[in-house]
Amino acid sequence: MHLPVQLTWLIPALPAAAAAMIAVVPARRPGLGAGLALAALAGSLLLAVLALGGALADPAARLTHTFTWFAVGHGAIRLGWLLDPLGTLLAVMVAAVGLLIFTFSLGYLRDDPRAKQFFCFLSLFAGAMLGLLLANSLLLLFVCWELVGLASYLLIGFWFQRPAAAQAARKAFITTRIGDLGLLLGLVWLQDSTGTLLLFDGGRGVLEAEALGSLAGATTVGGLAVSTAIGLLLFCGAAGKSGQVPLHVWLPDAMEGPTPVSALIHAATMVAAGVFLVARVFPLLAADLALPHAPVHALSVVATVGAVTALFGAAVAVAQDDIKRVLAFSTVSQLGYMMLAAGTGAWTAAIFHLLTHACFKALLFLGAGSVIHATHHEQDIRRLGGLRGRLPVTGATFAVGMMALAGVPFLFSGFWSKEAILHAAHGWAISPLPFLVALAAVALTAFYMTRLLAEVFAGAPRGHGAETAHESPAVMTVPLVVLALASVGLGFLGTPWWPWLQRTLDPTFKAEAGGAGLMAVSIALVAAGILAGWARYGRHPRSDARAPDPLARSVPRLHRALAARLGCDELYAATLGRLNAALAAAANALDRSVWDGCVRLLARLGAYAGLVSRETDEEVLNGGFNAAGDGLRASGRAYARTQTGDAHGYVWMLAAGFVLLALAVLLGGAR
Amino acid sequence: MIALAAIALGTLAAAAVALALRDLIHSALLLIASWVGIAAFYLWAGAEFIAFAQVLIYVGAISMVVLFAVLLTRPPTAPATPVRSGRTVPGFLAGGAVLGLLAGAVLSSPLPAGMGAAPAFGVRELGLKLLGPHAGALLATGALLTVALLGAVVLAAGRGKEDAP
Amino acid sequence: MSPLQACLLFSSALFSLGLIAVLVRSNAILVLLGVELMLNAANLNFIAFWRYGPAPAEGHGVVFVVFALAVAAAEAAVGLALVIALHRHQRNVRLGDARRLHG
Amino acid sequence: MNPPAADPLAAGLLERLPLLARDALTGALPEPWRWVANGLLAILAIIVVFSSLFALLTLAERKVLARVQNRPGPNRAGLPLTRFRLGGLGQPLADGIKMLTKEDIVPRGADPVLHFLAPVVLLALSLLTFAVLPYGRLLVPVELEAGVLYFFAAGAATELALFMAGWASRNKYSLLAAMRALAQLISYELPLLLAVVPVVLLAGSLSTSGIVAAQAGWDLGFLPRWFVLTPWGFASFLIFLTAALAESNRSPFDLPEAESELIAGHLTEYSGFKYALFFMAEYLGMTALAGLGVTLFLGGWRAPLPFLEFVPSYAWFGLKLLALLFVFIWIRATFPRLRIDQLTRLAWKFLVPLALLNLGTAALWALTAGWGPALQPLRWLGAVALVAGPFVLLGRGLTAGLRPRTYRFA
Repeated sequence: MHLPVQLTWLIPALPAAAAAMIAVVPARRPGLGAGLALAALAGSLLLAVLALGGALADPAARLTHTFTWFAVGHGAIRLGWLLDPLGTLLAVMVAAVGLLIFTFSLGYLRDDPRAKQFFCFLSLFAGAMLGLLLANSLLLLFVCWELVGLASYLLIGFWFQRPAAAQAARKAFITTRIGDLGLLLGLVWLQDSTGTLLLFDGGRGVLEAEALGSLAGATTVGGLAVSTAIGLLLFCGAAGKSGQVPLHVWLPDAMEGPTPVSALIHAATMVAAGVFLVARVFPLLAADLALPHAPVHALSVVATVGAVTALFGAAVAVAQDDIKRVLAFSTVSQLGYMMLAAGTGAWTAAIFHLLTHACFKALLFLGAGSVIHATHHEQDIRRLGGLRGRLPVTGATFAVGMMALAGVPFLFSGFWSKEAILHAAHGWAISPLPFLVALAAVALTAFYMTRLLAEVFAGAPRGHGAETAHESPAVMTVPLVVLALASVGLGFLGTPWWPWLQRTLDPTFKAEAGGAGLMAVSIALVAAGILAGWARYGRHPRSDARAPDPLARSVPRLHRALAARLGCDELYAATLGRLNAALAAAANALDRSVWDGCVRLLARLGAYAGLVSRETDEEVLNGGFNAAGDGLRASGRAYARTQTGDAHGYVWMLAAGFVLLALAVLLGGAR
Repeated sequence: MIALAAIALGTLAAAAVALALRDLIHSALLLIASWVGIAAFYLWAGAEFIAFAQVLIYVGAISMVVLFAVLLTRPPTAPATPVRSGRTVPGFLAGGAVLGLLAGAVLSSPLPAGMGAAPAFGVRELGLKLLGPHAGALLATGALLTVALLGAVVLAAGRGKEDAP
Repeated sequence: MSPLQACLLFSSALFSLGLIAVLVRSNAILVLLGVELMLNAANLNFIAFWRYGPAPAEGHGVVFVVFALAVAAAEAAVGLALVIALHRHQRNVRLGDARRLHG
Repeated sequence: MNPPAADPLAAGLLERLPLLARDALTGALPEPWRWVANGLLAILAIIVVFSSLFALLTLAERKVLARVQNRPGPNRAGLPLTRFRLGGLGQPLADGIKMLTKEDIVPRGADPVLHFLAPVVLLALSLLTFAVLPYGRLLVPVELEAGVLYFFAAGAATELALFMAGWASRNKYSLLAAMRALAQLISYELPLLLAVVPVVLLAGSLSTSGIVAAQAGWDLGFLPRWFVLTPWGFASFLIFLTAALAESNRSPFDLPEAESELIAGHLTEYSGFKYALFFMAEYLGMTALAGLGVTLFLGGWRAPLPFLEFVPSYAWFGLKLLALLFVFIWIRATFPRLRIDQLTRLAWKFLVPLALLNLGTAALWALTAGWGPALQPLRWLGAVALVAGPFVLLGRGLTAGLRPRTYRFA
């Protein structure tokens, strides 16, 4: 039983409808809202699984359902749905991880008076994300994209009473909007040059050979192929959503939202959107590869940005003290990995890593949420510690997540997906640098994850929250266990010996042999990172919350710079912020002196004209009307004298009139 | 014809006496009697439904409202309003003139004579007419009655603060 | 004198009585009742013309009277409500005192 | 009184007994006089039968009330001048003699004409309503096409008589009672009429015998097709019963005569024969309304079971009438009197909306008349839900604000 493509709309519509319904559910029945959200998402999951079944039955066939939204002139704006392995696989992932996160939220937000709104926003988020994944039209994708942005704004700022949360929500919204501007421009350009925004339309879609050929064939400013320019614009949007340098600044701040939101945004949905977009429009990005004299290839930019982001995120994560912030920068880094993979042509590896990362990052975030919940909102790892015995389930699952993220060999999914990416980077012909950067990031990732695990779970409690911690309820731990199992199991879908996932996503995929040496190198790096982390943090856990970080003792200046996130925010404030302020001041001055002056001059002229007009009016025209008005008033006053207000008088007149009239008729009839 | 004459005389007498009486209650009751007379005329003319509706509406409903109005607006002391006023004579003159004109017109017009058989127009036919070709008018009448009811309530209820004890 | 003429004379007399009541009496309630009488006289004409008219089976007169009765009921209700409102304003129901509507 | 010839039962001797007796009396007269004599005879029969029924009803009421209150009631008066007591059967006669011989008092300042006219008009109008009731298969005194309308036209006019009584007495209690009576009668006229409208709608006739004819036949071979046995009919019947109680000023709606508040209401200044007339008119009005209820809802003169059809139809009518009258008395013995605000609230906020909704239910019932046997349960279920749902909801609204009233000025 497969889902008919005409019914694809049901998958995003269910959570969206649930959001609408929850919005009108009485606030005193939060359980009803949560139940609605869960039921709708479960329904979506079921439908998505059916759709996936249909898509896997024949991976090469793209099931599309196109419909006309509205007609303009001779053309029409057409939207559509698409069922292919890429979209449906991610839809299943989003729905499944989302369902677990919803379940977790039941426990996490049990005491929040606004839990109803939370589930409303979550449902909206999930619906928009599912729509984004299944859209066959970049326009529909863009609509859902913006809805995702809106929902993330609402969710990050869910505790808007806290200034930091409101600030973070605004920051996320504005930063991603900068990227979205590029995306919108790209879409407009694409519509202008191809006349459609449908991805696949029986040979006429933008991702099909005809359109790609024409796009790659034309050139624009600077010798860029049109496809390169459009691709880079689209990548702007992806970079904004996926937190790539330099638009990564919103992502760590987004931790101000409730932890399930962090899990949802950083694991499954929002950040995945950017990678998904790159994978989705990969043929467009890759169209310029065949051009020999292109000044720059779009994919090279993608790979470079990804490499920089991967290293940057991993380095900064080393020096963070907030448990969620460490994970946030880790996400930045891993997204960089994915972009790197996509840029080097292995978009299937990117999706593979996206899937595995979704699972173990959701696991890590939910684990962090469980820790935070258990320790009464203590997020500083310096004041945690010694939770291994107090939170056994959380600790064990967190360790699984850590190992998956660090890439502990063979058993954990992160290892296999990372391996696929390294393999692709190694084979990239244009430059060896991304590969080397990725290797460095591997070691750093292992190091900071070991540090995190050691600081939180090993040693003795260093704060009141950690001392009184107790395990979270089953509604929170069960999703952790499920996600831990998935973090282990998912990796076997894409091993080099059986690359099922890659083959399913891309029927032309060919497995290349000879990765054993590379694998040995990466295993050695992971081992080195873990050992270094253990040596620094695990063997001698710090005794006191105020004790300085071991790293800060040995390389204080580097540590300080990393802890300050390499000054990105300050840099933006000093450059862009100041530029913006200066521009605003200039605009203000321009407005006040020049434009106002013009307007005032016009006003003076108008007033003078009015003066002249009034004189004429009063002297010439009004005289005549006054006379007429006086005449009317006089006649009216005379007529009003007959209006005595005496009902009898009126009847008298009636009777008299009748008699006169009848007499006239009778006499007239007689004549 | 004899029946008609009896009905007409009774009705007219009741109405005339009612309009000449001082006591408002007696006037109202006699007017009700004249309404019953009109209903009798309808019955005589073969309009059975109209006759009963006339009784139901005028004797059953309107008379109640009239009596209520009379009781509510009765002056606290004995009524001092003179029946005869300066308008009496001209009033009768005007009424007489109208009557004369109407009677003259009726008598001088060529009207069909003779009394046909009672037409076959019973309750069923009336119902079919009302709900068939005149259904729209019926709905409009319903709306009118509702609005009139609401308007009467609003008018009679006043602003409330005057009614407070 | 044909029956129709008799009926019409009857209704004319009734109408004139109502008119005289309206003209002569000063009590608003009685004036209203006079109006009702005139309305009844009109209804009477409808029935008479229906009974002796050209197409009695069509029943136009009867249908019209049904509607006229409904309108009369509405008119009586509103009219008497007006009388009560008048009484509240000027503490009597003399129509001659109600001159606040003069032009 | 044209006997339907096709009906085989109509030819039964018992069934035709009243007609045979009438023909034996008037058969010798020539045609126009015979018609007049027949009419007079019918009027006489109605007056005699229902006057004696009234007499017995007063006794029955006292006896039943006494039974309910666990006391014997009147049981002394029997056959005059003998020692046969017959369980107090002579009480009405004694009461009648007492009433007739009492002094007739007309208060000073009263309006003598109206004071006299009021009971007469009331009794006359009450008797008028009896003209259209079908007492039996062959016993319909006046066959009118708009019989139900006639009944209500005549019934509505009784309000006038009550007003006349209250006004003419020049007694403030009487006048207050008259005003109360008018308010109550106007209020309950509406649900009463609205409860009858569904019957007219479903029967497709305004004539009483037509309505009885519409209730002919049997469901499943034994269930009579009386209107009371349908969901809307049952609801209509209950509304009709409640409104009829109020219309006839019976307890628990006897506010115009609430002796604790208004002495005896509009009857305060009446005594002797006039009082008896009032009394009689009230009971006759109640009897007529009960008769109408039997006609409209309980199948009129029809037998309740097929094999009981050999019993003459007028006997069935009489039995049902007596049963309904007993229910009236029973209700009087059971329920406490309502307050005036509760009374009007019951009418306007409960009975009228319910009756209007019930009209819709009846319309639905008529629309779904063509449904097959498979859909019948659905039809029943829908109609019952449409009747019961508003009943529960409106009833909740009716009792929601019920609490002891606080008196600010007393």
